[in-house]
Amino acid sequence: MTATSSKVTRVIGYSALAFTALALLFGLVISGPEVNMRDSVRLLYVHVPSILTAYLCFGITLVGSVIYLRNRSTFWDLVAGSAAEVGTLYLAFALITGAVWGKPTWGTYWEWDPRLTSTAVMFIMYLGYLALRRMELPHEVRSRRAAVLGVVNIINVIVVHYSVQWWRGLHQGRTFGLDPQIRDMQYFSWFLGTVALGLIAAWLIIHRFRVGWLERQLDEIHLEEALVERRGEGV
Amino acid sequence: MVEDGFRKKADAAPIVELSGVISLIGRFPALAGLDLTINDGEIVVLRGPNGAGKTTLLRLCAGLAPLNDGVGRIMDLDLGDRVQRRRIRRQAGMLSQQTFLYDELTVEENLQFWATANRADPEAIEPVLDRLDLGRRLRTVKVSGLSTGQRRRASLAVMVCRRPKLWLLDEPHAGLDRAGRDFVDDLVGHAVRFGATVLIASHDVERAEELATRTVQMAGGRVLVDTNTRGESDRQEDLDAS
Amino acid sequence: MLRDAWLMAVKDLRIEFATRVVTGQILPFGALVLILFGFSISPDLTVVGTDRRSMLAQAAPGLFWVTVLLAALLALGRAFAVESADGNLDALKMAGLDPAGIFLGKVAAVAVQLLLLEVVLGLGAFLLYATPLHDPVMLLTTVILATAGITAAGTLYAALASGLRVRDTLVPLLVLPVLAPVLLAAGLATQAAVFGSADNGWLWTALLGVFALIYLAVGMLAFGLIMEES
Amino acid sequence: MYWNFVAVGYVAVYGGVVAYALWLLARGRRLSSQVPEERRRFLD
Repeated sequence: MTATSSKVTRVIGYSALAFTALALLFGLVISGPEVNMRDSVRLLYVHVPSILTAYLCFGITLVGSVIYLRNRSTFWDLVAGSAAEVGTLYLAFALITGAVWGKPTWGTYWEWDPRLTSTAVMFIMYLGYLALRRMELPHEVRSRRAAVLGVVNIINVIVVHYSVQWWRGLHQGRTFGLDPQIRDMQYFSWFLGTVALGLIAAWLIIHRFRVGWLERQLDEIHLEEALVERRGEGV
Repeated sequence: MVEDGFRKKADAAPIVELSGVISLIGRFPALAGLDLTINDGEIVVLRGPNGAGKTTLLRLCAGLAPLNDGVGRIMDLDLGDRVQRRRIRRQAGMLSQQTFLYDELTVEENLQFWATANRADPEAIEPVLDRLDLGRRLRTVKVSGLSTGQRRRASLAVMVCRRPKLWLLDEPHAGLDRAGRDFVDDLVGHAVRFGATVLIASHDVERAEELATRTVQMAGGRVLVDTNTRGESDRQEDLDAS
Repeated sequence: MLRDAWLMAVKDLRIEFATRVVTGQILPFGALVLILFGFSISPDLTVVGTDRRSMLAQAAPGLFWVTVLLAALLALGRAFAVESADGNLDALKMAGLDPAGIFLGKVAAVAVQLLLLEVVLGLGAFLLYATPLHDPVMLLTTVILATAGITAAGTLYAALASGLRVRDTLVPLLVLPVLAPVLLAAGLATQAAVFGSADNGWLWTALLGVFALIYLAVGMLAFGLIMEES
Repeated sequence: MYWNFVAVGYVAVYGGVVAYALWLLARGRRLSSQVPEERRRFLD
C-alpha cells in the first residue's frame, strides 16, 4: 500500500468508498425530486454536508491552534494545518454547489444572501491562513503565527457572520425560504452524503497530516546533513 | 559588601553557559553544537573566518537568535524559557552591523527615543554624546545623513545609555577612526570595572586581543580553540585587586 | 503599557512628519483613486427614486471607504517598513517594551494618519461626487470608530506578515476579508449620515465600535505571541 | 435542465476529492521514499 496509509486509514477509506456509493445511489437514483426545487434538491445532499464538514474542520483547526499555543507541539500544528486545508477545500465545494444550486433555484449563480456572502469571505480568510502556512519562515515562527491566525480567524468568522446577517436583515433582502418539503428518503440521502463526505474528510486529514509529518522528517534529515557539513567546516 | 555578595553569586553561575547549542538561521545551522562558558567580568574575543557563527553567537546571547537545541543559560536565565529570555534581552546590550536607528529621525531624537524605551536616565545622554563627538553639529542631523562611523557611534551611545550587564560587540572597531576605537576600548575597560562582561567579535585582532582576557577561535558554528590570553592566575589577581 | 504606546506613537508620527510619506504619497494616491472611481462610474446616470441623485453620489459612501481601505493598506505597510529597515524590531525587543504597548502605539500612529487622510479624502468625495451631508455627528462617529477598527485589525495582520518578503502582497489578502464588516458597517452608516436614509446609522456605528474593541483586545493579547521571535 | 446543474455539482465535489486524494497519495509516496523507515512512525 501507499506510504501514508495504515490500517486505520484503509478502514476509513473503504467505508468512505462504500458510503459514497450508497450516497450516490440514494442521492441520484432512489430518492425523488422535491416539490419546489425539483431535481436540484440533489445538490443539497453534497452542499450541506460540505459546509458542515468544513465547519467541523475549522473547529479542529481552532482546537489545534489553541493546544499548539499551549504546548508548542509539531503534532497539533500539523493537525491544525491539515484540517484547515481540507476545510478550505470543502468550503470551495460548498460555494460551487451553492452556486449551481442557486442558478436553477433563484435564477442566479450568486445572490447577496447573508450566508453565501459570509461563506465567501470565510473562504478567502482561510486561503490567507494557508498562504501564511506556506511562507518561508523558521518552523516555530510560522507555526506560532499560523496558530494565532487559526484562533483569530474564528473570531473573524463570527464577526463577519453576524454583521452580514444584520446587513441583509435590516435591508429586508428577498426571502429565499422555500420551505422545502424534505421527505424521509431525501433526508436519508442527505444523511448518507454527510457520512460519506465526513469519512472522506477524515481520510484526507489523516493523509495530509502524514504528508506534513514526512515533510518535517525530511527537513530534519536535511538539517542533520547540514549540521555534519557545518561541523566539517572548521576541521 | 554588596560587591562581595554579587561576586560570589556570579562565581557560582557563569554569565554565559552554552552546551551543545544549535541555532538555525532559516534552515542553516549557524551554530552547530557550540559549547562555551564565560564567567563574570571576562572580556572574550571571538575570532574566526566569515560565516563561522560569531554574529549568531552574539545574537543568541542577546536572546535574539533561536535556541533550537542544546542548553543555554545567560546571566543564570534560561534561553529556552520565553519569560526568562525576555529578561535576558533587557540585560544584554548589542552593537552590531545593524545600528538599530531610525534613518528618518535625527541623532538626538533617536537617542531620546531609545533612552526612554530602555528606561535609561535621559541625563546620561549628554555626556555620552559629547564623548562620542555627536554633541554639537551632528545631533540635529538625520541618521540617514551620517557616515558609517558616525552611525556606529550613535548606536554605541544608545548602548552605553542602557548600561547592560552583558556587552555583545560585533566588530566594534569596524568603520571607526582611531579616536573612536580608543573610545570603544575605554568603554569596555570601564564597563568591566563596573561589573559587566564583554563578548567581542572582531577582525581587528591586535586591538581586540590587547583588551581580551580570553580568545575563542570559532569555525563551522563551534568553538575550535579556547585560550586564556592572560592566564587564570593573572585573572584571579585582577579580581582580588578590585 | 500606555507609556510605551505613547512613546511608539510619538516616534512614528515624528518619522511621518520628517518624511511626509502619508501626506505626500498616500494622500495623492487616495485622491487619484477617488477620481478614477468617478471615471469608472459615469456621473450622469441618475438613480430613479424620491431623490434624483447621480449614481456616483449614491455610491459615494462605499467608494470612499474602499479608497480609505486601500490607503490604509499602504499606511500599514509603511508603519512596519520603518521598523524592519535597520533591525529595529530586535532593538525594541531588547528594550523590553510591552508588546501590547507597541501594538497600541502603532495603532494610534496609523489611526492619526488615517484620520487625516479621511478628512481630506472625505472633502474630496464631498466635492467630486456632490454628496449631501445630513448628519455630521453620525459621520464623525463613523469615521472615528471605523478608523479604530481598520487600524487595530490592520496592525495585527500586518504584524503576522512582518519580516516576510511577500508582506506587501500577503497583508491585503489577510486583512481585507477581515475588514469586510467594517466596510459594510461604515458604508451603511455613512450612507445614513449623508443621505439621512431610513437605515439605522447608529446601529452600524455601534457595530463599528464593537469591531474596534474586539480587535484592539485581540491585538493586545496576540501581539506578544507574534513578536516573540524574529 | 436540473440534471445539468446536479451533474456539475457532483462532479466538482467528488472529482475534487479524488484529485486532492491522488495528489496527497502521490506526494506521500514520493516523500516517504526519501525518509527512512524508522522515521515514518507518524505519531510520537
